[in-house]
Amino acid sequence: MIELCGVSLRGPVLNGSGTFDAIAARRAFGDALLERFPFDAFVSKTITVEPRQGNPPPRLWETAGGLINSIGLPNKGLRGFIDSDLPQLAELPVPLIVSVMGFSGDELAALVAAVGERDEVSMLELNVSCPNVETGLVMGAEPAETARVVEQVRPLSAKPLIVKLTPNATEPAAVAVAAQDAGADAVSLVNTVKGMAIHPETGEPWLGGRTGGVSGAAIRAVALEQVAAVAARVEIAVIGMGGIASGRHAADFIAAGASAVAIGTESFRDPAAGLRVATELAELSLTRAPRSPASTTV
Amino acid sequence: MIELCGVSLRGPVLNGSGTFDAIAARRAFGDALLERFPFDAFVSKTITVEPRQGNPPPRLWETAGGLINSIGLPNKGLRGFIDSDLPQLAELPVPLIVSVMGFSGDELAALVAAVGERDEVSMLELNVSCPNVETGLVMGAEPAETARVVEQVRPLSAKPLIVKLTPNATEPAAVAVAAQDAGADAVSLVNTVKGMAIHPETGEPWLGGRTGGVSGAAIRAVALEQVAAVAARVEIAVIGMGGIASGRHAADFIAAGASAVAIGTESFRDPAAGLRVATELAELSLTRAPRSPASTTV
Amino acid sequence: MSEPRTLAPPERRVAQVSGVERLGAYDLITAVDPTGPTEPCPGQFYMLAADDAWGGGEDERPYLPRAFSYARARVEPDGVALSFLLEAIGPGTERLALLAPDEGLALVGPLGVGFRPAVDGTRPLLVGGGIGVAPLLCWHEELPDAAVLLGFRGASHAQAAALFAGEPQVVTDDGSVGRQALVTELLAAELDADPAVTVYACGPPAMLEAVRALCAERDVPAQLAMESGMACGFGACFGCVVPTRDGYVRLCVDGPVLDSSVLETAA
Amino acid sequence: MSEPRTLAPPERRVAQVSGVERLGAYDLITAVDPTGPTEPCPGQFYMLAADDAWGGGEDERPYLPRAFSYARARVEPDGVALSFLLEAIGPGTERLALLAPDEGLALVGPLGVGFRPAVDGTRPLLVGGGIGVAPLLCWHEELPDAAVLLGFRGASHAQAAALFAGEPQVVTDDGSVGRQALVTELLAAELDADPAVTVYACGPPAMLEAVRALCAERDVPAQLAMESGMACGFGACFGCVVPTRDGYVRLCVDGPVLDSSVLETAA
Ligand SMILES: Cc1cc2nc3c(=O)[nH]c(=O)nc-3n(C[C@H](O)[C@H](O)[C@H](O)COP(=O)(O)OP(=O)(O)OC[C@H]3O[C@@H](n4cnc5c(N)ncnc54)[C@H](O)[C@@H]3O)c2cc1C
Ligand SMILES: Cc1cc2nc3c(=O)[nH]c(=O)nc-3n(C[C@H](O)[C@H](O)[C@H](O)COP(=O)(O)OP(=O)(O)OC[C@H]3O[C@@H](n4cnc5c(N)ncnc54)[C@H](O)[C@@H]3O)c2cc1C
Ligand SMILES: Cc1cc2nc3c(=O)[nH]c(=O)nc-3n(C[C@H](O)[C@H](O)[C@H](O)COP(=O)(O)O)c2cc1C
Ligand SMILES: Cc1cc2nc3c(=O)[nH]c(=O)nc-3n(C[C@H](O)[C@H](O)[C@H](O)COP(=O)(O)O)c2cc1C
Ligand code: FES
Ligand code: FES
Repeated sequence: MIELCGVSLRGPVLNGSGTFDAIAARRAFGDALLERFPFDAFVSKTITVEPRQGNPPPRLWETAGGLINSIGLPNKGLRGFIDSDLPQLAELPVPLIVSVMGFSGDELAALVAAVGERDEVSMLELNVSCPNVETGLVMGAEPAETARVVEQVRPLSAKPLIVKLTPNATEPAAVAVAAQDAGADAVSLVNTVKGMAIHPETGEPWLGGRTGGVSGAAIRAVALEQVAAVAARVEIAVIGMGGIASGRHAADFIAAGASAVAIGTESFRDPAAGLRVATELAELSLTRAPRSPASTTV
Repeated sequence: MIELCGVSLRGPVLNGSGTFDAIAARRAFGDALLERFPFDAFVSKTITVEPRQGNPPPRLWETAGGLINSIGLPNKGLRGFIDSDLPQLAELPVPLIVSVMGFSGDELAALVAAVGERDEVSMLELNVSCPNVETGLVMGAEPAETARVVEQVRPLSAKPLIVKLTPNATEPAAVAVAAQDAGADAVSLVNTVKGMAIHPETGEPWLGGRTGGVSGAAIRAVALEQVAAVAARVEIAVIGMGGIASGRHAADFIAAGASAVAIGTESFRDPAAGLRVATELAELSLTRAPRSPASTTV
Repeated sequence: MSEPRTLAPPERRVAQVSGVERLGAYDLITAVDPTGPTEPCPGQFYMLAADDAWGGGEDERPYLPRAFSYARARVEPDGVALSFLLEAIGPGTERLALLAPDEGLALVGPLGVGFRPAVDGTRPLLVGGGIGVAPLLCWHEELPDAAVLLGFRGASHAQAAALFAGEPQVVTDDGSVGRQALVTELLAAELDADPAVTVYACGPPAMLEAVRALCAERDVPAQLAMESGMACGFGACFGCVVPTRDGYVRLCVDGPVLDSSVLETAA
Repeated sequence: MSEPRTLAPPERRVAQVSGVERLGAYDLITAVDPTGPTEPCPGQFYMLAADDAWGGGEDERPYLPRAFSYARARVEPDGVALSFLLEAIGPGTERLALLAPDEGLALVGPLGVGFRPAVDGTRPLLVGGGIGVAPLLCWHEELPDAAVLLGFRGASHAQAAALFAGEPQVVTDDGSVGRQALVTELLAAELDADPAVTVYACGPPAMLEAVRALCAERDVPAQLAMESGMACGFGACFGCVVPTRDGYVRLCVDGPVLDSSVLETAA
């Protein structure tokens, strides 16, 4: 068991928001998914106040050891999420973290207030880092912007608040410090790294959304550096992610100062990646002692 | 032939600074290197005023489709470069671009003045983007800082001035605009993306310099996005690089707005990569028309 | 709701390649899946990757697994022998085409929803174009009396027709096998002769659009096994959407077989 | 300056694997290089990569080529047959160990500077540890009378000793072949008996440091074939430096064979 922001988790392996749809996965895998649920806490796909269709296809491009996505945050909107998704997510065997994103401080506030009062929800994650929607960059790339929104939403819920950082910033550690000082309980990083692909035949952007975000093994070293830089500057918990695909990768992020880790793209290669990483990490922990006090056993 | 900042080049394929040592390569390959020289212009490794030993080893770490380096700009210093390297570089069959970096505006000025007056030198590249040396981040990540140093050195040489941008900035396009407005003749990007690796046994940073810069295929999509964003904002020539390994990659950067491209890490896999890219690009150009006016034939 | 969907184990597992057969332009790869379900539904697919050296091809790819309809499933003593028909068109399919017996084939599946039964009072009609014949093979085993119409680029591709029992009608773009015609011309003739059919089609996008239009004109029900770029195959990435009358749907969980009536028209 | 350095063609080329031989813990891979120089200098190395599927192993590696001393070079009708002795310890060497005859082996080389002639008035003495025996093989062919001292972990590794002509002295860490001893113990005994030698050594860092110290104490000249992580192999990346009395030197252009007198002491 570990404790993350006061919430007990059976282990330190989460999913990255938007990289595992537990409801769809249950259609594909049935209840076996719940019996062997791959994560120690489940992070929902980011929701917004209004429903969104997302970006036009194509939405994916494979790179060397990575994936560019330009999904565009399709979701049912706040009401649809609460009415139809939340009851199903409540059936998962692990605590639920809901990721929210607003196009203004007020929208974020509405989301935090509405989601934060639900008993099914253990924590909230503020996505201020999505590179696909313009506001993401503005809010999450500047310390002052981040501080402003976190201060605005902090009083609206007693639940732990995680701020998800974008890697597309000159100094993510400064943004993390701003989030901490404004009352965040944890930061998670990295979101996807801005990227682009050109259509092999036309020379035009391949992705329907023109640009997208790179994830997977290709960004692991970049993520690790940012996690280390952030962890060196903040006291709050750091949730590390970016290309983690093995227990050793998870151990590397923990050595860099993360208290927990999240699996994103690797789940696309193996839906049980979370479980595998947790098992490998547990084996490694016997040999390599964790250095981060936040990750100690309770 | 193409024209880059008024200098005629036999083609658009350069090397990335610090990724090809023509003097050492000539020791390994002999004069065959000159007969089949892989680049259309040669960019020197970045030099500084004082000689530097560089970072302690290990200096390299391989990632998924990429390489992290923490070389630390070893070089003979301005005097050593002019006395012992320049005469040898002058024997190369292509124009010479000298990359310089200073730890202050005054150091940069000294370098630009001294190198800029040499007839052997066709252009200068200001490295304000090296992630391994602290000043790099400060100068190249902020538009105002970049403007300040470019304004300071611009009057000191009539030679074309290329400003090399770092990808580790919230908005590289804003830095590019600042460089252009301060008098730069071109921008080149990207330099390496900050990254880190953990020693598998100790949990400590692997690299002697603790962090390093990621290059190679892993960063291509990221570089392409930044090149497109920069090219959309500036009028001056853009030299694109980051993971280019084939003519199609080069064509992608040109489609994104680059006037020329540079090969870095791919030369480590094949010393003739520059030639191969040029040949493949020429074949492709017959089918895919270049869209960037700056890259037109003279 | 009784969808034709066999559940998949929630994890990647490794099957052992037992056979590799070259069929003109295609390869038929068979691997024994030790622990997966024995009865996938025709039209379902698996996400495949070579267990070793999945990478280092063109552009340092592949990295993600690739989607393949299963073409055959046979229960054997040590598992289900799954066969996939594949066309090597890029780094992923090229690596798979290099698989040799005893190598590991990593897979997740079966995934998605397969072909639904024919509408009452209609006879099934199978229409395949190129590599799109793959999912029709196992579906034809369940509907041995169904007529089969196949179109290929030329003789090398048309060798895949030999995998079908009975006498499929075959046409080619170059006339090297059968008539020189599009498979949709065969379909139009069949529909004109007797429109009381349920059409099952799989093939390139232009062919599927033509099938959709032909069927829509005549109010003939059609089920189309479609393709789109996929990263995960189980609804995780939202990458594989196609536009429908109800908005974007994820082809990997709501398809790959879609009822043609839900599709938007090309126009 | 007549360095033992055969120039390399300035490009990557593809040799064809002609032989793959398992030698206990090691593999001996032979490939025919169609256009490279026929006479590399012992101690020089090549940068190698599998021409296909160089990637997709552990951590989605390898990506860069790997450095290998050549162990043998034989002129054949269609090129030079180059042999490399390799130990699979990570994704790069594992992929190379999977090479099968007729596959392509991409290479750049020969690179670096090889072993220099023995100092006048001394006899050559070859000292190898583990996989470090590789460059000593071709050097021994040029110095057939030189004594050879080899150390291995155990019997499986010691099979590589059979590649040497004559009677090399072999010791192992576990005593399974020869005495249970370190090869440096053999060296110390030889030096005590007759210090008029030039030592040529290749092996793990700790062994090389012990060789250096033993020779330094006795003023015996020693040439050490060293290793360090390399990205390019031809001086381009500045990644492979080792500390010497003259500062950092790039092992790929100034080595891999260094005169032990230039090395800094471990302390
Ligand atoms: C449900 C389903 C079932 C399928 N069944 C079969 C089958 O039975 N047999 C079969 O042979 N195929 C089948 N396919 C298609 C198969 O999945 C693709 O052919 C395969 O994914 C191609 O991978 P590749 O690496 O070989 O080619 P890629 O290089 O991935 O090229 C495939 C196409 O993707 C695009 N593309 C090119 N580069 C990239 C990139 N970097 N990132 C993203 N897209 C790119 C281009 O449009 C290209 O034509 C099926 C697909 C689906 C969705
Ligand atoms: C001049 C020279 C000659 C050589 N000759 C031979 C020879 O004849 N035969 C032979 O078998 N070997 C030889 N080697 C060693 C050989 O090059 C290495 O064993 C090989 O590069 C290992 O690659 P790998 O991918 O298998 O292992 P890697 O995973 O690269 O591991 C090798 C070592 O590198 C470090 N490492 C681990 N992960 C990484 C990473 N991601 N990035 C960077 N470093 C990492 C660790 O210290 C590890 O022990 C020679 C090396 C040199 C420099
Ligand atoms: C297809 C896809 C969709 C994503 N959607 C979201 C999202 O809705 N909200 C969010 O905060 N992050 C989203 N992410 C980012 C991931 O949560 C994660 O931060 C990133 O992918 C890096 O981790 P990875 O390399 O392990 O995938 C998405 C990533 C991918 C690949
Ligand atoms: C080993 C190494 C050393 C480098 N040294 C320098 C340097 O001295 N100056 C500089 O401006 N860029 C330097 N770079 C950055 C490259 O010039 C280039 O911008 C970067 O590697 C991206 O291109 P690539 O992915 O093709 O390698 C170096 C890169 C590498 C890999
Ligand atoms: S392929 Fe990922 S959602 Fe369909
Ligand atoms: S390996 Fe690149 S300089 Fe030596």
